[in-house]
Amino acid sequence: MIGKVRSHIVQEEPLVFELSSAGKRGFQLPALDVPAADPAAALGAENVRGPLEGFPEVSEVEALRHFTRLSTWNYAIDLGMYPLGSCTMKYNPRAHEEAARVEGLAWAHPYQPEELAQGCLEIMARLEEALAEITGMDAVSLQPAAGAHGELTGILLVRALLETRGNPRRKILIPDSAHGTNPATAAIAGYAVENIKSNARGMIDLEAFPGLVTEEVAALMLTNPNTLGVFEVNIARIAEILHEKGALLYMDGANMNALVGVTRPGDAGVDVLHLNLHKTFSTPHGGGGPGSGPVAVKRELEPFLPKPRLKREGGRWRLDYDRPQSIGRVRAFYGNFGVLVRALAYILACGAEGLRAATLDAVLNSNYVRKALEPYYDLPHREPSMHECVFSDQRQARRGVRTMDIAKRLIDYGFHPYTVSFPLIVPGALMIEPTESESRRELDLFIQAMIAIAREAEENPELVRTAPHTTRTSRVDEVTAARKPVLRWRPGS
Amino acid sequence: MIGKVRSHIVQEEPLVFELSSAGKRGFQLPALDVPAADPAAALGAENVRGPLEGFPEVSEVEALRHFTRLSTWNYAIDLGMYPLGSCTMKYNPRAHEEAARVEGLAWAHPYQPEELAQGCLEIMARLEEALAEITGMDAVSLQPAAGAHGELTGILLVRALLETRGNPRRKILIPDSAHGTNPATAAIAGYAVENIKSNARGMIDLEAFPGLVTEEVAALMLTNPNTLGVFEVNIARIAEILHEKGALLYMDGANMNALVGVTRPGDAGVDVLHLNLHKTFSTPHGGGGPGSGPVAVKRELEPFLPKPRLKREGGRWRLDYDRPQSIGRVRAFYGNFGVLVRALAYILACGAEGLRAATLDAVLNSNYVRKALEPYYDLPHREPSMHECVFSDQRQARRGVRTMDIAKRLIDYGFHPYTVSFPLIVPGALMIEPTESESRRELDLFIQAMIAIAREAEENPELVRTAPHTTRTSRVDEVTAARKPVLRWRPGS
Amino acid sequence: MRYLPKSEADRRAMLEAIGLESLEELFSQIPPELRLSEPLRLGPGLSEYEVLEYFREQGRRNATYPSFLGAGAYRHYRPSLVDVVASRGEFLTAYTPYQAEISQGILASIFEFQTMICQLTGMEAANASMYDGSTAMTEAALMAVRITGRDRIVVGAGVHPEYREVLRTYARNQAMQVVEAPYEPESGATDAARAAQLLDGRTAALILQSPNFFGVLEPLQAAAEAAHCAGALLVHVFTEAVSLGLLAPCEQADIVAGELQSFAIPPGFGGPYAGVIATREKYVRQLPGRLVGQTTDSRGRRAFCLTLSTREQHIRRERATSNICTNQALVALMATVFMTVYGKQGLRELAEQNLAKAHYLAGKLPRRFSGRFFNEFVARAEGASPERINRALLEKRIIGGLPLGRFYPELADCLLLCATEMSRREEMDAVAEAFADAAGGRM
Amino acid sequence: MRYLPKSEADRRAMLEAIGLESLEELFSQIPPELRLSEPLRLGPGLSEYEVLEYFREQGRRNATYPSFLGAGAYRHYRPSLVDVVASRGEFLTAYTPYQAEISQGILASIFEFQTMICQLTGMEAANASMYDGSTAMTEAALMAVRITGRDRIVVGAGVHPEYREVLRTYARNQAMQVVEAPYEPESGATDAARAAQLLDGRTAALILQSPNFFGVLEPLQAAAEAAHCAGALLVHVFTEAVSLGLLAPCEQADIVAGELQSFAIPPGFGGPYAGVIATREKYVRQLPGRLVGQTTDSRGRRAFCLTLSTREQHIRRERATSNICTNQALVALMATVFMTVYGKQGLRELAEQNLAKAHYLAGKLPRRFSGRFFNEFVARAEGASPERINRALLEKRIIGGLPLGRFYPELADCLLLCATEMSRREEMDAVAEAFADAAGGRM
Ligand SMILES: Cc1ncc(COP(=O)(O)O)c(C=O)c1O
Ligand SMILES: Cc1ncc(COP(=O)(O)O)c(C=O)c1O
Repeated sequence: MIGKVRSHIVQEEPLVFELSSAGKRGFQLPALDVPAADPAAALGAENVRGPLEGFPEVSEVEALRHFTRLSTWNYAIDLGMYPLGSCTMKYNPRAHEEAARVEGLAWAHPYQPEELAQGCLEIMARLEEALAEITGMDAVSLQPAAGAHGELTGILLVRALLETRGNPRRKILIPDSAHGTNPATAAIAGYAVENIKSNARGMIDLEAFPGLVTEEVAALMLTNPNTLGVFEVNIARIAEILHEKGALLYMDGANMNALVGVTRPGDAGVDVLHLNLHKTFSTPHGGGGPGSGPVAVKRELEPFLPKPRLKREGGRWRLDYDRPQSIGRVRAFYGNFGVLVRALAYILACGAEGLRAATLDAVLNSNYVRKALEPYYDLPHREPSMHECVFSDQRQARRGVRTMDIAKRLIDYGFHPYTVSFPLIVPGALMIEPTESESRRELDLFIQAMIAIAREAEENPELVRTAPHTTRTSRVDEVTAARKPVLRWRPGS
Repeated sequence: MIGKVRSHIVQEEPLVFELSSAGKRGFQLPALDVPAADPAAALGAENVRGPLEGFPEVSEVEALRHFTRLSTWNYAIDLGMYPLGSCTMKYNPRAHEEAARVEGLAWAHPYQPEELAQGCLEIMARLEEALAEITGMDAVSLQPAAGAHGELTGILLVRALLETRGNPRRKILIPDSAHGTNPATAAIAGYAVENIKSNARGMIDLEAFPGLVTEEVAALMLTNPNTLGVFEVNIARIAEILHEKGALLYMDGANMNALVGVTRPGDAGVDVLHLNLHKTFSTPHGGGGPGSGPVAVKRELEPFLPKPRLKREGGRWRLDYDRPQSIGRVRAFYGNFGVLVRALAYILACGAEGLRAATLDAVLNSNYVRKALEPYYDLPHREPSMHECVFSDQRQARRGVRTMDIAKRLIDYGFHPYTVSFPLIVPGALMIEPTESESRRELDLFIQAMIAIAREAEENPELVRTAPHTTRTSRVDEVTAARKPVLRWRPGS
Repeated sequence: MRYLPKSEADRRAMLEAIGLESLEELFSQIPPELRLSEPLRLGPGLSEYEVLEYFREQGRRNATYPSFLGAGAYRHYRPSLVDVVASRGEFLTAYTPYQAEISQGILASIFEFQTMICQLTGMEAANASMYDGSTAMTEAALMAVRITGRDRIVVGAGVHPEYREVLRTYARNQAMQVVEAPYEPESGATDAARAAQLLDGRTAALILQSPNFFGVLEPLQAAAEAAHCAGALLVHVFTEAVSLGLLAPCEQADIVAGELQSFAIPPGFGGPYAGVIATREKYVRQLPGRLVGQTTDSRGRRAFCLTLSTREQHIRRERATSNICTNQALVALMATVFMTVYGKQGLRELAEQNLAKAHYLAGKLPRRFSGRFFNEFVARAEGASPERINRALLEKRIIGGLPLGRFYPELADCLLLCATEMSRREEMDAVAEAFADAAGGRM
Repeated sequence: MRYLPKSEADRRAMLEAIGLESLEELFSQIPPELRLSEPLRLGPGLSEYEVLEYFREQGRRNATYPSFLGAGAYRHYRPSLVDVVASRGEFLTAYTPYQAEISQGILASIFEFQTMICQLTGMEAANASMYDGSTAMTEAALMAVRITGRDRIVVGAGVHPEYREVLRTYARNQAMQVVEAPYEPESGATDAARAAQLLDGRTAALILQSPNFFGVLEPLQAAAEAAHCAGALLVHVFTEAVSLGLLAPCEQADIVAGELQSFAIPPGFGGPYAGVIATREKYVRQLPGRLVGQTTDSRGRRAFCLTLSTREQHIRRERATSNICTNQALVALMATVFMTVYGKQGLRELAEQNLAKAHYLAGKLPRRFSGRFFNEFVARAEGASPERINRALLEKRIIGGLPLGRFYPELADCLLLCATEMSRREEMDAVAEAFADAAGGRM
């Protein structure tokens, strides 16, 4: 019995191109208060384009309905639990959207004179300070646009520091449980990747580890808690081993939601880490972005941070470009400022106590789910869970039901699925991160759904294998999509 | 084949009281910057209430999800055509919501000094002027909060004028096609209602009419176009007949969407009329309100308008309370100001040309639907249609399918139903007002749906009689609701 | 026109389907002499940007200073969620939930609204909203007339003057008599004993506002007893809904009518607000306005719908309980979100903060009345006129109180001041200073 | 904490279910010495109102004057619908549409986005967004390196200086060589012939921005021919997307990389914006970032899903085309709404207005370069420094242009000015007056 959702009707809607009709329009410009310029004369006739064939021609009401209807086909945090592991799909406070739209902030130009941008600079400075305090690090750069971008920045910092020590070294150690962005990042930063095998407990094998840290190793990229949701209890020792060999400890802070207010990476010996403001600090995911991936470093690495840096001078903030050791820029301007506003708003709203309370609830929720589902799903690693727990589909697989099938069936029960097939070290993984934003009621419904699906997998595996059954769109053929890519609309298609 | 909607899942949600748990909270106040006051001491212990038993206790995220989920159970203009006859469910431009939220307007206190409220007063003055121009009347009061309130105001004005002529008279003539608010209004204004029968063409019978206009008649309340969507072609003559007998012509302007920019009631001899800004002038209906029902009058009636009145003095607007003949106030303050802002925004955005173009399209749409549905549904009155057309269920009724059934079946096809069972002079009426906001595409889908239902009524009447079949909530038992009213939640209910 | 979803080709094709040549032909039944021969004098349509700029410009012409005005329109924080919810097209652009199957969201939220209003007022049933507090009170009076079959209303002079004006406008044509019960010059409250004397066998209701227009608590209990003694009803009116977070509802009241503006609705130059009427179950069939009831759908699941509509104009026509049709649904929804977000604890804290602020301010000013008060009170201007004090405050970019002479000539030297959770200590100190300057002859 | 949906009773019951006594026990695996012993130094949590007031206060500390700054961040009208759509929780609070069956709205809108970008750029495929224009350009360079197997990039000196800096940051560690092609001092455009000389057998791509940083149109056609001659690709970069409404796309370009901020994104102190890369079908498998493709569901109905993900880091790991994961989806959605609302006609009109405004302003100022320009151009300050002119304009509450000395020492006497549809004639006249004052020695 599915009680969380019911079947209802949603509006169909074609692509916007299919709504167009010549001459319809959705916007009007104010009348021009200067003489018109002849495009051909001003730009050269050869540079002026013909009509934008196929571009939309719809009225305002059609545009609004179009996107409103499309929106009803989506699931979202606002609609319910979204336990996508590693993504920290927590509540996005709506007041913070208002904060980001404050006129003086939203309309500030990145090149407006610094004395007329003190509000923006102050916000950035305050956020840097708060993030340094939360992570136990010494300095923060807000420039990176997302987690992966922060990783790249961080690894470039490592390289820059090692270069000043004479040798940037050749490789980066990455546990096999790491997120794909870690190795991809290392490669872009010009490093070779050496994958290291997790031990039976899902952690770094402290026996084998020292042997791996050769003079060639620039850094270890460690996710903590790791992608199994397990705290690397030996993190301080790992840092020591690295430091002894002149290597650095990079921490992927995507999972900071398990730690804020409880423990600080900086105190454990981490040299550099990135944060995902769109995870831990509640900024909305927006269907895939924007995010923000600040990098926090120890003092030693500070000279290399991307420029410009904020500098306090004569009671005012300015942007300091005179940073000879900087790795340079990783993007234009200063970062995803609008996201920074929302993250700082969250930190201010929570305060120290609220941030810690959120962490506690996040870990409570994950353990509550774990405990309830243990009898029904295989738990490949039995270490204590932090903010997420990872099951495998091993039991269900016997009946031909894989994690993706369970995920799709969860949709019928009214939930967004967990993260599927990640981390790679767990074959058929179900990675569940409830976050602190779920009430006991919602968690209980989730647990009931998961238990019901476990039963269905036994009794009627086909039902699960062909799910979802109740959505507007049934299971989507991703194979054909990749085999014969159709990446744009064309007339008559 | 229903192509306009598909079945999908929507989230269930209990009542908010059922989500509560002691101590959860959704809001925090800033810390108090003055000493706390002891309620018992300040108010007297006997005046201080105990805990608000049963009142909600939920967090912010639960509150947001609660109302978001509820919202997904609603149909709305933003989702599709909403051809509710007599209600003019047109597009509500979203920029105008922004206009109404401009800080200096939204936070203006009704009693703030006039010199610090010139912006508000200017908006009201400009709207009064525009509405006078559109209706061809001499003066406008913006005080009434909705159409029915405007009606009451208008009839009180009639009474006041007639009183100064020595006799308020006893009764109001109201065609049998009129909206229920007309007779209800007349009664509240202390008048007896005399219903007058429409002729076979659905209009005032010009033969019989003069005989009805006795010395007892204060006014005729005429809806034009009437609720059949038919223009009262004799309106000027009707006005003359009334005026000859010292009676007045009140026009219910709910259907002004058929007339704006094409013809003006004032030019036809109307003495007083109300407008529904939430219909003709695009302000959102909000699930039932707020509206605004300005009253427009000829010069003669101006002295009696509700006070205060706007007055221009020394280059500034002020509120004139010195109106000895005024009927008084019909509500506190000056009207639904926020709605006035939206209506003026609409008028400014459209301009003369846009308003007229909207009227033309509205009438075009209604005639297009009428033409297409005539072969399938009984059209009891064959006069030219203006902005709406009225069919009857006579043909379908033979198979036991009534207008309400057809309406419910339309829901399965993805539309909000037309107005059911009104006007009363058409048994089993289907009153369809598409408005100008519908594209040809949406109209064609509507027509197809109506034709399909006509076929179903023949072939499978039970399917129609038990509709809707695809909604979260199937047909609702309104009889039991009225028989055993449950008007509030109680614990355990 | 950007709102119109038609190309010229669409229009031509549609006209052809109808069998017409031009749009003008659609209006051929209108006598030519009535058709407009020239465009309306309204000018050309403006772009969205120009429209918004016009209103922003008007907004700038208004003051947005901190203010101590109350008197039926209060400044309170507005939780962000309120506009988020009310901006969802599914609420904003729907109409009255006549079609229950596709309106359950609106219906459920109104049912919650009705419940919360009952919880707050101690009544058993509440309607889905009225235009505002003034019309709610007036309709409550008409309701009392219907219930009792009597035709006389006694209304406290402490009821909002504009509410009383509305009552009189409606009463005039209904052959209803309206009598005012004076306030005690010392306490500012109605003298229950004197009010009792005004009640007679024709009296349908005694109407008192509490806290009244002066901010003073009325003796509702005693008034209710007096009213009931005379066979009349007691109607309790409120303008400051936040007071309900702290003040005990009057258990003997028969009808409660009030204004919910304080629940997340900005002052907005007077509207749209939302009135409400709550009452005893036994009077439900005399309630005006819409009501939502719980029922089931054809599969037995809980559902909601509009109910008891035989009270209403569209069914009962001239014998309806009221002519109201469109109400203030979206505003009521906003109030519902507000009540949900604040909740049980929050509403009380909010009321306590209001109490604290107003009592802090009152402690520094010469109060005119001795009665107990919530977040409004009357202060006497000493040494300078109320207007003069307000001018001095305006120079500090503060809007002072409401000079009362306009409504109560005998209080021409007085100001009505309101402090809410938004009032800041510095601002209140500035007000106190202005009063002190006036009293000290420094103005 | 108001965000946390738990009562103490909830927590106790949950702990009990887990078999723990306290929340702290949940962290017992963390070595005690690593656990924080005192609260973070962040102060108490603030109310919503205080938080908003903090940001409003910061907003007030910034200027919001009319401005002639462009240089990669442009001021354009933002249709109201953009925020209406982007504020719907169904878009705002969803994540990457991994689960296609409950993400069709996001997927369909990205598919529309990809299509519109192709229509605008004349390319055959576009990705779902990159962080911004600068990283889009940089990733385009990496893409060219992968496609050609070469390792040298020639980039025009007219490319946004910060974009070039980003390119260098990435290039440094990839053993990629970056060479700059100078601009013609007279026209401000790249000398295609000289650029051609810089292309060699190791060159993967020639990158030109057009209109370039000086606002000047580049000879893309000639550059493409030169690049292709050398076996390299031409990468066309744009920072001002509105120019695409009027300027013909370069048909020979191999990759187009740009910034969409102009499409409804406020300048926002530099972000979040959205970059995009479009290219030829044959290069699709080298595209970084997400792609949405059309397919069918199991019942054969049109559906959309993320596709070609074997290019991406979560599958290909260190051999991925890029490390990008989270992108700028919501910003791309805003751009999609913008393009829909403006549409075919509107985008052209918008571009024409920009052209008219900038040419009006340029007509009154001493232009530094002779090249054709769209809505930005470089003016030489005569008689006073650029900074001095800007100070004079600030006194009139106008933010002037960008002094170029910071990026181009040889242009230290120049300002980059941008006029858009938002620039008003009076403001432009004031700028002209300031320049004239300076030239006339009145400054
Ligand atoms: C563990 C981990 N690391 C890094 C990332 C990359 O972050 P982003 O998507 O913000 O680039 C993710 C994102 O999902 C992640 O889960
Ligand atoms: C013809 C007609 N008259 C009057 C009214 C009453 O208007 P309101 O609902 O705004 O009070 C309506 C509303 O539906 C109507 O259709």
